[in-house]
Amino acid sequence: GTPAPTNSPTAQQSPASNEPTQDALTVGLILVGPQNDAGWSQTHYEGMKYVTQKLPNVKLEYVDKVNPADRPNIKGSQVADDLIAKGAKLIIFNSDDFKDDALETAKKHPDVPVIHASGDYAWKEGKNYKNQPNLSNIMPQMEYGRMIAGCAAALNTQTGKIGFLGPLINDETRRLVSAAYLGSKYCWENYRKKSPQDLKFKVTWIGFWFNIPGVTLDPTKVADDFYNGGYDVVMTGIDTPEAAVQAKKAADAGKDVKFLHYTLKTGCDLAPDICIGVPIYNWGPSYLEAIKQAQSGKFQSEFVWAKPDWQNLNNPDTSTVGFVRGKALSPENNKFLDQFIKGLGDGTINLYKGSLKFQDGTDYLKAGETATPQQIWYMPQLLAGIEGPSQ
Amino acid sequence: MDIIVILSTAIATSTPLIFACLGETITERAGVINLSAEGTVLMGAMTGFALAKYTNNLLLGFLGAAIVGATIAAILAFGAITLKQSQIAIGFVLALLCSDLSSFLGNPIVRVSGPTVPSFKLPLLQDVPILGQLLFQSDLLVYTSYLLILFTWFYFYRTRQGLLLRAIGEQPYSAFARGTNVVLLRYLYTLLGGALMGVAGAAFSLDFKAGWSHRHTAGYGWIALAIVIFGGWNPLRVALGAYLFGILQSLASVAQSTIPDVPTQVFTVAPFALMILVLVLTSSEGLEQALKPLPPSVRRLVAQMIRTTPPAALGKTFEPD
Amino acid sequence: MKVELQNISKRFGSVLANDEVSLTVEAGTIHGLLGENGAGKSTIVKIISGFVSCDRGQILLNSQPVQLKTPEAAIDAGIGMLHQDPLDFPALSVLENFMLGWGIGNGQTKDNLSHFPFSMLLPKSRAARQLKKLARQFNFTLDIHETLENLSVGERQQLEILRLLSLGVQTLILDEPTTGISATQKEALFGAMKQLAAAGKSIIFVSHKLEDIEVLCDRVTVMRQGKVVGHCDIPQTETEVQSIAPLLVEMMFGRELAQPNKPKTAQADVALQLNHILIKDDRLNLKVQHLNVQCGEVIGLAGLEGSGQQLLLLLCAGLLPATSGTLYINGTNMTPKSYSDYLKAGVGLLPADRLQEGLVRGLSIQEHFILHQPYHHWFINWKDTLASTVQAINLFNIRGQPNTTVERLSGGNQQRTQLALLPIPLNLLLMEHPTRGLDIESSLWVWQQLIARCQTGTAILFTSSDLDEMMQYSDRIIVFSGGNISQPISTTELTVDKLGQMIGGNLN
Amino acid sequence: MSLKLGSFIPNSQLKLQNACWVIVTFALIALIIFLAGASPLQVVTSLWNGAFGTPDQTARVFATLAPLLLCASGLIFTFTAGLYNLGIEGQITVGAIATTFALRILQESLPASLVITSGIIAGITGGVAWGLLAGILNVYGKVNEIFAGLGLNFVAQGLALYLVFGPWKRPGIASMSGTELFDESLWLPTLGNTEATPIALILAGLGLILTVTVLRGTYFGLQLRAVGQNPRAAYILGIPALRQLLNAFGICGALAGIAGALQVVGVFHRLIPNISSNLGFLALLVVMLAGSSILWIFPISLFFSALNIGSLQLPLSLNLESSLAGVIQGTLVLCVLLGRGLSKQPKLNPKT
Ligand SMILES: Nc1ncnc2c1ncn2[C@@H]1O[C@H](COP(=O)(O)OP(=O)(O)OP(=O)(O)O)[C@@H](O)[C@H]1O
Ligand SMILES: Nc1ncnc2c1ncn2[C@@H]1O[C@H](COP(=O)(O)OP(=O)(O)OP(=O)(O)O)[C@@H](O)[C@H]1O
Ligand SMILES: [Mg+2]
Ligand SMILES: [Mg+2]
Repeated sequence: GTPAPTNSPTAQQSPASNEPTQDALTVGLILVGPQNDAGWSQTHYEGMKYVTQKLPNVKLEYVDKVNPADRPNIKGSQVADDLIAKGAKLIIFNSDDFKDDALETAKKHPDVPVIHASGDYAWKEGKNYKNQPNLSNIMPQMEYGRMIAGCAAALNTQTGKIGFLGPLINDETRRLVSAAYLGSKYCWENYRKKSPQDLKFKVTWIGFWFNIPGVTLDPTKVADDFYNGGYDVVMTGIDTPEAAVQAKKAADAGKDVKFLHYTLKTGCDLAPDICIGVPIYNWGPSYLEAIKQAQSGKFQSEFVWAKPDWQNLNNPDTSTVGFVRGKALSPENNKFLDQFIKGLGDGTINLYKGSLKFQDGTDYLKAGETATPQQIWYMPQLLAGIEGPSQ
Repeated sequence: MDIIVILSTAIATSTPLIFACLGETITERAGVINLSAEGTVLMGAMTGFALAKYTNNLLLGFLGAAIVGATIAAILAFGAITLKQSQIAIGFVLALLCSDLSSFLGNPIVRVSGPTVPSFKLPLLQDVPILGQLLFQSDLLVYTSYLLILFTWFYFYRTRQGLLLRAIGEQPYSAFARGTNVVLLRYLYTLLGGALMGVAGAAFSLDFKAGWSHRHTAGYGWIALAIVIFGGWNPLRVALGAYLFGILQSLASVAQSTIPDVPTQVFTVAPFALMILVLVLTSSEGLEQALKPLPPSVRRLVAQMIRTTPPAALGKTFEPD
Repeated sequence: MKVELQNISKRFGSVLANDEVSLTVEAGTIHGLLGENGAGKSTIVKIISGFVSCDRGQILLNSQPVQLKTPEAAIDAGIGMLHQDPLDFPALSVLENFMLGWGIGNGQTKDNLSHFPFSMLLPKSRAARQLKKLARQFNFTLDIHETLENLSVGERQQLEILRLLSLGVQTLILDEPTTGISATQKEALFGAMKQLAAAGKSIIFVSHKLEDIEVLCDRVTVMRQGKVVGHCDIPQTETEVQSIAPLLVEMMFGRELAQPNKPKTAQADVALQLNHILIKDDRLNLKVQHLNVQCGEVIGLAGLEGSGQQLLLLLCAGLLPATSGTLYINGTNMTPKSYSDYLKAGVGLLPADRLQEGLVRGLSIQEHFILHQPYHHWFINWKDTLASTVQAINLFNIRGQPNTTVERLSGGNQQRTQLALLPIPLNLLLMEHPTRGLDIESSLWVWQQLIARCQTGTAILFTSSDLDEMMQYSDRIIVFSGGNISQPISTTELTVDKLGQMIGGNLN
Repeated sequence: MSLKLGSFIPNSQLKLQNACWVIVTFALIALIIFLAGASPLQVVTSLWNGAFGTPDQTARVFATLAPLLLCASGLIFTFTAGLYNLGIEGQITVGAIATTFALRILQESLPASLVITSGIIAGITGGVAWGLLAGILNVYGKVNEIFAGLGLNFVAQGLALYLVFGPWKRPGIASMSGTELFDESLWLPTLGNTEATPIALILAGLGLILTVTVLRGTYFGLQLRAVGQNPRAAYILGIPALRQLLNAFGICGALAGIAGALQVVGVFHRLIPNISSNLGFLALLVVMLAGSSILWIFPISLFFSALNIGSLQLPLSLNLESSLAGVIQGTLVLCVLLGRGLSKQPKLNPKT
């Protein structure tokens, strides 16, 4: 296959055959959650598995659950030190929370390429650029995955009420929730032919990527509240599967509810019958690209905002963002979704186009205006029409 | 959103806490503090889930969790009752040890899907206006917890064995002098309480937070300990405390959209602040003074309802001879 | 029921509490058990009631050997005991206390209960009926719903006796039951015991008090240092009883005791002055219009336990604030001052409960002396304090080493330690039951020390339940009854009988 | 109670028995490891390599040792006063919050060394305040210190979360990764390129020495013991019992506050929600294990921090869950506590 097309000027097309001429390389992967979390961390782990399959001379060392709850008093940078001491020649941090650690590691080990999945320190045009030659950022354009998910949600809701189980509030999550809303609104108006006033789209933030009793809201409760409150479709942005688990319970109890999972392609498995779909990450191609560069000594600091392969959204070798459809999606709705994806891919549908307003009524985009990458990445507020706090 | 719906969710999802809190209440009423609640609930959740998954039998899952809970309690009982070591120290160590042990042993079953308690609406009762929707449209585990609350209360205050249970927590030497086998009963109730805490864990992993992951129920054990005190060792009030906690949690998510200016932490911290406040209010001398003017019979009733004096022998070792 | 003990021995660590004790209690008799402190009386009756298990020996009931390893077994066998320290449940109600223990074992109370599952339930109404009936029978008044902690010691003891009777015990053991109950209650109690004995029950009555033994018992066993010294029958007539008393004393202590004498010690200066004092407690309002205590004077505070004497002591010690009124010590107004100011003003308190209030378990004698020194430095000089501790230990004849922790001392030596800790000089010394739990010899020694202090001007206020002690050592006595207090009366104007009547409520 | 720190008389027989129990414990742990499908020997090597394999790791062991020693020293005061100060986690947290607060407002206006010093002093103040709060609830509110402490831990945690996610969040982001990093000039100087800061170690050492001196040699220490054994009797003896109880809470809070400050200026260089890193609870285990032998605090703390740091190697080299370290610590303390009880057994059942 071919590696992911990216919007980075340095991205190169190169043959994907396994070239034994390249040096053996140990990659140290630092995961914020458990390697088998059926979510975010597992997608990274599987992405690296993909790389080691493609490049047998690449060895993977990983440490999971690197977060202050699971490993108190351990910092990501310390784990990186240990991995480097064990021979890792390239380090990947997989969470937004590691931005300081990634920078610290890159500074402390200038000869070790450091990849921070999510984050913007390597983005020259971004707000937080740090001139660190061995630090890169990689992030798929999940906003499109979210738009598709939002559309699927709007196609399936009977009550016109969509719930979003949000993690914590930051630029990334605001971006993704807004994207989901844009997708929902579009499909609600254009395919369901209904008035946007009749669409309720509500986000409840639990405060972290997973539940910590006494610290975060309980996602189980939040999901229950959604389902009991008439939100018959809930999409989730957290790492843990409460939305699915509670949907299953509600469905078993006779409620007509459905859910959308997040991140991993097997996300529907918990309750296949009521699963609408899963927007998924596919880190493999981007990681493969970066690691090949490192092997050939050509690693450079870059900001990779990797695009989906619109021709074949779920192609594991080319598309960094995908959407796995669930059983609950009817053939008719499948057709609408195909239309929507096609439109996004060929540019006939551009949802980042004005006029759009923020929650507080100020302009996000004036009529006819198209969002810049910075406007998309740094989303200071949720969009008008979304219920739930922005800050 | 419909207030009944919020309340019914809050009540149902408080079920694991009900089990844990009642387990702790029974243990403490017998004079033993089981500070290991945090670890016990985690171990119960882990083993309950693993067993139910591999045997595909929910009952076995709950049974296994109960046995694990009782086993942990047995270690505490042996150390505290037989070896007469500090209950606090042993319980605390067990809390930390079992938390880590659950992560260590439960690693292979993280985030796999497993069986869950099916929902079951109680025939007839579910149709009672308001109450039906509030209480009787969940599952058997929830109904069991209602019965457990009532039974525990009845047992404490209306049966001979219950009177003995309170007696050994108040004055073990006096109870011994009246022919009670204090050591045996303390073992029994500590194990029973531990078993209930184990079941609480399974109630999480097989029902209300279905599944298992590292530190799956972290925090709830400490919360249960706090609620028991809030409840003044009275099963009804303890249950009320657990429900209140559930309702506050629900309110937190409701409040996020209705009053976004209030930080979420206010609601998550509120139960603890509330617990401390209640403790201060009810254990202070001022309360006694305030009750003074009431006629004695009323005063006794009120005092019993708001009393937060712990069982007199709570945490103390019993050394006859 | 006939109770026979054969060669019972029990060792606690290094103490042989019972050494080959044998005695027989015939059915239908009241058997006294007499002995100095620590003689082993409580231990032997605890063994009979299964509370403590013996190391060796045998117990026979109606000539059948029995194993009484637990209280349950003893209750089954029909033995009930009223313990020296009340073993009840202050947090529970009177009725609950009454029921607690019903239905344990195979005793007859179990049989007359209804069948399972109702036997699981608390038999509240039946218990209430039975309690009321028994209370009427013995002329006790008890509010069955009251929480026990609101009852006086005497009332709690009454309840316990009624409870034992409700269990249908055949043998009743009472370990020093007469402390803390009123004269009328005592009469009722003794009447009841005689009634029970007449009904064929055997009763074991443990006491220090010769008079009680003399009026109540048919036969008495005297113990000393864990051994039985002898038995004797109590004669029926008054004169014969008079003649047996010296014999019993000699058996208890191994010799006759010298009579104490107290020289006059009161001086002219006023050590303590109380004006219009009102003290409020949960259960009492105590009013003291006016009281002057001279330096060197000894004031006895008489009354039933809980009549307000302790409140007055705590007030004078600075441990309990008065609701209103003023208090002067050596002319200084101490009313608004704190406890530490009282200490500086030369006030000393000798609490009755030595290991709960007076001494700190786990700390050695030396450490107690260090804590007692007014210190001026940060650091402790262990060497110097050791020397002064050794001195004090020798002076007060404490059997212990400087590094002995106080809980390892015997009761008498704990009391000596407490006395040794009292600072010199002292203006006001407040004592609760200074000789409670001490044998007569130790009591004499303690009072010698106290009198010596009075001679240097220390005023003493003390409570005691022993009327003889009160008459012997006080200059004046104040009688407390239910929050009312009498005028201080000089002991020369009093007799023990008059004092007893006043304590019973007749203050004028 | 097994935790009377009162007796300083060395009891060699008891020590020997303790040693036996430690051996039994290790056998038990070896069994657990074996059952988990690994070789105990490999685990030991892996832990050792993880703790002392590289200078970085060794430095980390000592960086963890410092706050652990401080907390353990603080806990000795509260244990001596008869208190189970489970609220120590919250005291660390509030100390760290106070330090962060001081650093935030002073960093622009004062020279770095002064800012750090004020930060540490602020940490002490914060720790003392939180310790005294638990103390006041305990002494005047009659709230059991265990529950007051646990409750206040949650409140402190909530406060930290509120600040990290609210007023002190980084621009545009609220995340568990904490507040903005402080300028490098505000980081405690380290040994070489590692994370061990000599200042932290010196502070910890001073803390321990101070603790031992105060408890063994001063009137205050003796008074604290008396209060710990029996507050009522101590008061009647003339000791200001309530004040000394509050002092114990305050001193423990102060030492925990320093630990919190060090977590900010020496380790994380920012405030994170779990800034206490469970070090307070770990210190409780340390003190329980040490029992009455205060000086054992040092080797035990060292051992525990080595275990904690070394445990990172378990998943790396043996594919084992690193929570094994916690299992080892817990089992060790549990067995020693039970062992202490067992060795006392014969005395309780005198032979006839
Ligand atoms: N549980 C115990 N542990 C150790 N020693 C004990 C215990 N109980 C009693 N002793 C010791 O046994 C001896 C006998 O005590 P016992 O209580 O039987 O005396 P007593 O005759 O009842 O005295 P008193 O008149 O003071 O009640 C005393 O030396 C006492 O210290
Ligand atoms: N808790 C204890 N721990 C260790 N030894 C004790 C304890 N209690 C009592 N002893 C030992 O028992 C002995 C007897 O104590 P006890 O109080 O019974 O003496 P006693 O016979 O009542 O003497 P006294 O007449 O002085 O009161 C003491 O000397 C002491 O060595
Ligand atoms: Mg006695
Ligand atoms: Mg004695």
